[in-house]
Amino acid sequence: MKQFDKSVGVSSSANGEAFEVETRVKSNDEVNGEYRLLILDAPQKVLDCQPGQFFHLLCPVTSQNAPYLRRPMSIYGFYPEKSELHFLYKVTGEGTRALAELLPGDTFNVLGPLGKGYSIRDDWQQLLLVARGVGLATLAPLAQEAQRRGRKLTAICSARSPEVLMSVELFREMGAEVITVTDAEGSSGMENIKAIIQDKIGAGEVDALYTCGSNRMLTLLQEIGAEHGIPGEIALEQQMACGLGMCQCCVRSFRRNNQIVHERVCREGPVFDMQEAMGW
Amino acid sequence: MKQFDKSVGVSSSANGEAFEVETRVKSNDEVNGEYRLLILDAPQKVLDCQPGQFFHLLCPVTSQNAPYLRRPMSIYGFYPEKSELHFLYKVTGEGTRALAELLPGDTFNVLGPLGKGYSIRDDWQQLLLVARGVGLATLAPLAQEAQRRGRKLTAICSARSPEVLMSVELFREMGAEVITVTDAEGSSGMENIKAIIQDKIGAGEVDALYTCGSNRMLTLLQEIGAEHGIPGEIALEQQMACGLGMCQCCVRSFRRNNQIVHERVCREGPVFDMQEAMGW
Amino acid sequence: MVDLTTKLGTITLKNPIMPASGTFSEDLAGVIDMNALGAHVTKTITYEKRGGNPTPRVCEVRGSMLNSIGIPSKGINHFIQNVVPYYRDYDVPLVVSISAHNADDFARICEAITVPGVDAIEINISCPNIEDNGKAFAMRPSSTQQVMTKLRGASDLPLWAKLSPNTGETVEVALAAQEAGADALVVSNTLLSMAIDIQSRKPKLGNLMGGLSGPSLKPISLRMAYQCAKVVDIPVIGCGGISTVEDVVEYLIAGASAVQVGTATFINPTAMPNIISGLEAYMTKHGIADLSELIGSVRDDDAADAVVFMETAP
Amino acid sequence: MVDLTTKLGTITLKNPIMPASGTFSEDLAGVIDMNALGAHVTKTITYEKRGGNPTPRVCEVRGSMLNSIGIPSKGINHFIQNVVPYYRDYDVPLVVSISAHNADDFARICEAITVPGVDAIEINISCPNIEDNGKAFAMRPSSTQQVMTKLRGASDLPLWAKLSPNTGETVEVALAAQEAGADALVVSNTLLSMAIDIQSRKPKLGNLMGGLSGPSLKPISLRMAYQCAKVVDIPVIGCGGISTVEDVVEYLIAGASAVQVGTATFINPTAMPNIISGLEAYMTKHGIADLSELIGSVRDDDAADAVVFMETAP
Ligand SMILES: Cc1cc2nc3c(=O)[nH]c(=O)nc-3n(C[C@H](O)[C@H](O)[C@H](O)COP(=O)(O)OP(=O)(O)OC[C@H]3O[C@@H](n4cnc5c(N)ncnc54)[C@H](O)[C@@H]3O)c2cc1C
Ligand SMILES: Cc1cc2nc3c(=O)[nH]c(=O)nc-3n(C[C@H](O)[C@H](O)[C@H](O)COP(=O)(O)OP(=O)(O)OC[C@H]3O[C@@H](n4cnc5c(N)ncnc54)[C@H](O)[C@@H]3O)c2cc1C
Ligand SMILES: Cc1cc2nc3c(=O)[nH]c(=O)nc-3n(C[C@H](O)[C@H](O)[C@H](O)COP(=O)(O)O)c2cc1C
Ligand SMILES: Cc1cc2nc3c(=O)[nH]c(=O)nc-3n(C[C@H](O)[C@H](O)[C@H](O)COP(=O)(O)O)c2cc1C
Ligand code: FES
Ligand code: FES
Repeated sequence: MKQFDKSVGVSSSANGEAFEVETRVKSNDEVNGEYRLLILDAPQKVLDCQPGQFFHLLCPVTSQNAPYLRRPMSIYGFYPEKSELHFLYKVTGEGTRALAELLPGDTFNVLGPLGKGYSIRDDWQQLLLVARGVGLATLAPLAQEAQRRGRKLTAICSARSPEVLMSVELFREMGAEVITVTDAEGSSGMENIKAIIQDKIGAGEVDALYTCGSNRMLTLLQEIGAEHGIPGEIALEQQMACGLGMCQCCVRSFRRNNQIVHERVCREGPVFDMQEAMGW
Repeated sequence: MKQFDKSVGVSSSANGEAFEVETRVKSNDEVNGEYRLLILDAPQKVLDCQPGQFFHLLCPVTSQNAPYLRRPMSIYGFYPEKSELHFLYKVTGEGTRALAELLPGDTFNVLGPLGKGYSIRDDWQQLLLVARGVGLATLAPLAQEAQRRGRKLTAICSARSPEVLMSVELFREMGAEVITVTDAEGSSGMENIKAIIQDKIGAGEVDALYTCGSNRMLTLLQEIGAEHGIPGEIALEQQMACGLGMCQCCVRSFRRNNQIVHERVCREGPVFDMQEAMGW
Repeated sequence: MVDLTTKLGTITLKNPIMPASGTFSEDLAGVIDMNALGAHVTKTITYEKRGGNPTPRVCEVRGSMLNSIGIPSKGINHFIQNVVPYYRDYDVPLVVSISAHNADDFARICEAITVPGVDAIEINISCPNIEDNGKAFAMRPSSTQQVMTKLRGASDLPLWAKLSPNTGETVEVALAAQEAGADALVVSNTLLSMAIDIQSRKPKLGNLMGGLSGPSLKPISLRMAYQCAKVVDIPVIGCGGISTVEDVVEYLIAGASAVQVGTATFINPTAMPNIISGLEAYMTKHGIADLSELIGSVRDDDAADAVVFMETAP
Repeated sequence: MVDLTTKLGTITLKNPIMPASGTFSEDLAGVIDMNALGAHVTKTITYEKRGGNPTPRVCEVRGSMLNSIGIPSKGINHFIQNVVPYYRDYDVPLVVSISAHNADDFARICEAITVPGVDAIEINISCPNIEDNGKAFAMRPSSTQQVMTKLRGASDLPLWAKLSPNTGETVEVALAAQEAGADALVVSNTLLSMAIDIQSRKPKLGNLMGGLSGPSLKPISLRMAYQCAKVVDIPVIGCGGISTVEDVVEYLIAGASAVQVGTATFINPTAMPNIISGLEAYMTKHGIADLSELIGSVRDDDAADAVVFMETAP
């Protein structure tokens, strides 16, 4: 008979086990006009995370907002030494509006860590990531991990304008080279980003590509990756209910061995092989 | 064509018009272990009330409590001069638990004043009321009105024990004679209350009887009233949805002209003729 | 200026918002401007006097309510003498809801209520509280067709058939009602439900079961309104769980030409006038000049894969 | 000590709490102790491999959710080789949910799944996402009887028929299932619903319509569980909107012998174990030694006039 040894407390949360835990809000402040940073005091057992994993958040019910399902959020930072778990989020709908109402001291129920994060293969010494908007939230912990493992990282950070560029300092602190591109400066177009990446590749400075989210970026990186034989990974999003792999609502299509397969973003993902991912 | 003149602001809320208004919580404190007093800062237009009328309260939705329908509450006090509206309530279920969470400064939506209150006929010079528990909330404004009109009032206040007797001071301030009876002292039985009332009647000190709520008290007062030919009124309770007379959920049965009729507690009541009211 | 008028066959409403039968009466005039409404719809009446169901007649369930009011009715004469004249003073079409136990009785009241001052008749063939165990004509296409045909012969006024969610044959019932001459469909009435007080172990309604209304009903009756609007040519009037402007817009997009607001009025008696002004503001903000730009505009041919990626959001 | 065991025909569960099909899988073992549950109920499978519906497959509605997952299935062979053995390691009965498009296919998978390790078969004749326009066998007594009769011949395992709320004939369908040899009824599946995104005007589900589950469904399926328990002799398993101990007690009082917890597990993956310990605490507190003191104890003969007067409250 299978034994349930959760109570023993030796299980690592990055090993496929997840926990539903109450955390306490330390702060929940605006980062710039559009994003907020939520810092939680969280139990150690949920702080053994991989970059790219996510938590499923039980947003509070208030008189203004009554979200029902949990909301998936990438781990923006996990700091076992400070018992801290960070999320960077954009207020868009009912759930994130409710999140924005959380005050320091409030208790807050989270489920995680969940999913499969980014991998950094031994031969991937020079990493390049492209991030925009809350995509930064997903990719930030990768920079930390790269630093921990002594890999070189280049981060292309994109935003509407220089003022709303986020996390540039964070990436620099992690020892990354940061290249910023913005709509306002006309530097964030796909053509320019392509040129930047191809320069880097030409200089032999890219072993793997990372990104998350957008279709256009996926197409661009797939193209570049295929052309130069450079592998990569992408984190995808999909509507979720359970977040654990039970309900099968979060599937996306992937090309693998000349077949189209469906995989669950919450379980087989959210990080997938860049070339297998399909546009939508 | 009918004209809607609510905006003119001359309408009196005791004339059958009711208002859905936002109020502000001034305080919401425990009175004794079981009851709370809610004091609202309310607009003048809802403060033209009759004793025995009620408001229909939109209890807040919190993460702990999600009441849906409004909750009816008797007016415990209305003070146009201070813009105050008072409710005395007992925390019993989801709605009143949510009420108890209201903090000073919160906005709070109320609908009222509603229903038909107690009447004090010109020849009712000496009034006697019997109240227990939150029944006090319903009957307290009657004392104020009696004082305003210079009538003599005797209040029999019943409770489990002397410690939880409420509003005795309030009644005394309104010039009422207060007789207290409690379970703990063994004085709150129907027989004793009957004896007290019959003494008063014997002394020619009772022109009308008032009470609210309980079946046993109704039966007792109906009996005494019939025996001595003394009229009376009772405030009744019933589950409510609209509070305005539209849904017909709040009916009770009454004996009138040898027929049984149904009347709406929210519209024809909550105050009814004592002899017409039927036990349940 | 946006145009809020909507046409329901021969009747034009100044706006698409009207009360749902049983959640509205003259009493509301004490709180709102009755002239603001698109139509007045009265509580279902029967020919004879009727008492209604035992109390308690309502209870609360998570975020919604149940009722087993039944149809207490003072009878048609009282209604014609007292209620119809009351509404004549307003510049708003009067819709009278009627019910009966069989087709003949239905025809009798339908004919009797065809009087000046009444602009349309709503046929309540869907009340879960009047028939045995919640059964109603609108549960089957055959019984719907039978009773609606009788009614069609009994009055020249527009007949609105009010459908029931207590059926697996929404589309068939809608078609049967249209076939038999209904001028519009009201979609829908309440859904048979139950709640038990676990302390006393008694059902929370005196009548044991009752109808679910309020927000919980919305996805169900919205689905029905959509299904009906797809198959019939007569106007569909959406009803169920509407409490905000967004709810109204959702029903219009699904294919409803107008909507009825029920339980929301119990929570906020000013709900209907607020929704009317809110709808005007919504249309202005989104550059929608006319309700017809909304009605039936659902993009049901390309629904799949609509997830918006945060990262590409502006 | 209270006794939480409950008997469903020949199967005895250590407690009345089990997951609802489609809301549970091996993945939950990463969060809860799977041995705590009364039974394990797997996602509906079909004989052949199937893809499921287009995304988005879920959306949120006020306080509840819709899904149009459909039945993506890796086929019966994969299931027998990989899933059945997985559950054999637990000391908990395994209930396998199956579906098919017609009675013959249903019988085929029913026979094929009658293998060691499977303790009961749940017959999903009520999925609103697999048939055209949400139609399902359990919408009519005749189709229920026909398919259940076929299935009865195909397996000796206990057969649990899962009913649908998308019908006006709950009682008739329940009787038909019993007549045809069902060993228990699961009441009920999701209710066909819809939601539209008013910005994009697209249905929120890729499949346009889907099933309502969660708290909004509770009063409806509770009513069905009550109706069924009144008329059948086989056990009724309540399902719909259960998320608290109080919900479970309400279903038991209504007549259910056990319950299934679905959507609540999405909100709180620890919901089921929490409910089990909470139920034990509830029974201890209220001096209820045995579930049989609750099951079917509804006082439906004297429901009327239950208002408690505040003033007489202690
Ligand atoms: C693995 C993963 C990681 C994510 N990480 C972040 C992050 O770090 N920061 C951040 O701001 N956002 C992130 N998102 C997106 C975030 O989940 C949505 O913005 C959020 O759920 C929106 O909820 P809402 O109620 O505010 O918006 P609404 O639009 O009202 O949401 C309605 C429903 O749609 C779902 N939904 C809406 N947008 C998305 C989306 N893009 N992906 C999945 N479901 C969605 C919601 O969960 C909810 O169920 C992530 C999504 C996924 C899948
Ligand atoms: C005209 C009137 C005046 C009242 N005045 C007062 C007052 O001044 N102070 C006070 O403490 N209570 C008063 N009550 C009772 C008060 O309305 C209920 O205690 C309250 O509604 C309970 O709500 P709940 O959610 O806390 O309890 P729950 O028991 O969870 O309520 C469930 C449902 O039952 C209804 N309900 C429960 N008890 C009653 C009741 N006794 N009468 C009517 N509906 C009820 C609720 O409104 C709600 O819809 C009055 C009732 C009426 C009808
Ligand atoms: C208290 C109450 C009484 C009702 N009475 C009637 C009625 O007499 N006739 C009728 O056709 N519908 C009646 N209904 C149903 C409503 O008209 C409406 O169809 C239903 O409540 C769904 O709309 P809602 O969710 O906006 O309330 C009643 C509903 C409630 C809540
Ligand atoms: C995402 C999801 C998938 C479901 N899949 C199935 C299924 O495959 N087979 C089935 O019989 N019921 C399925 N159901 C219905 C549930 O088993 C259950 O009957 C329903 O959700 C009501 O219970 P709840 O309100 O507790 O969720 C599914 C429900 C959900 C939410
Ligand atoms: S969210 Fe349920 S399987 Fe992914
Ligand atoms: S509460 Fe609606 S009529 Fe009294």
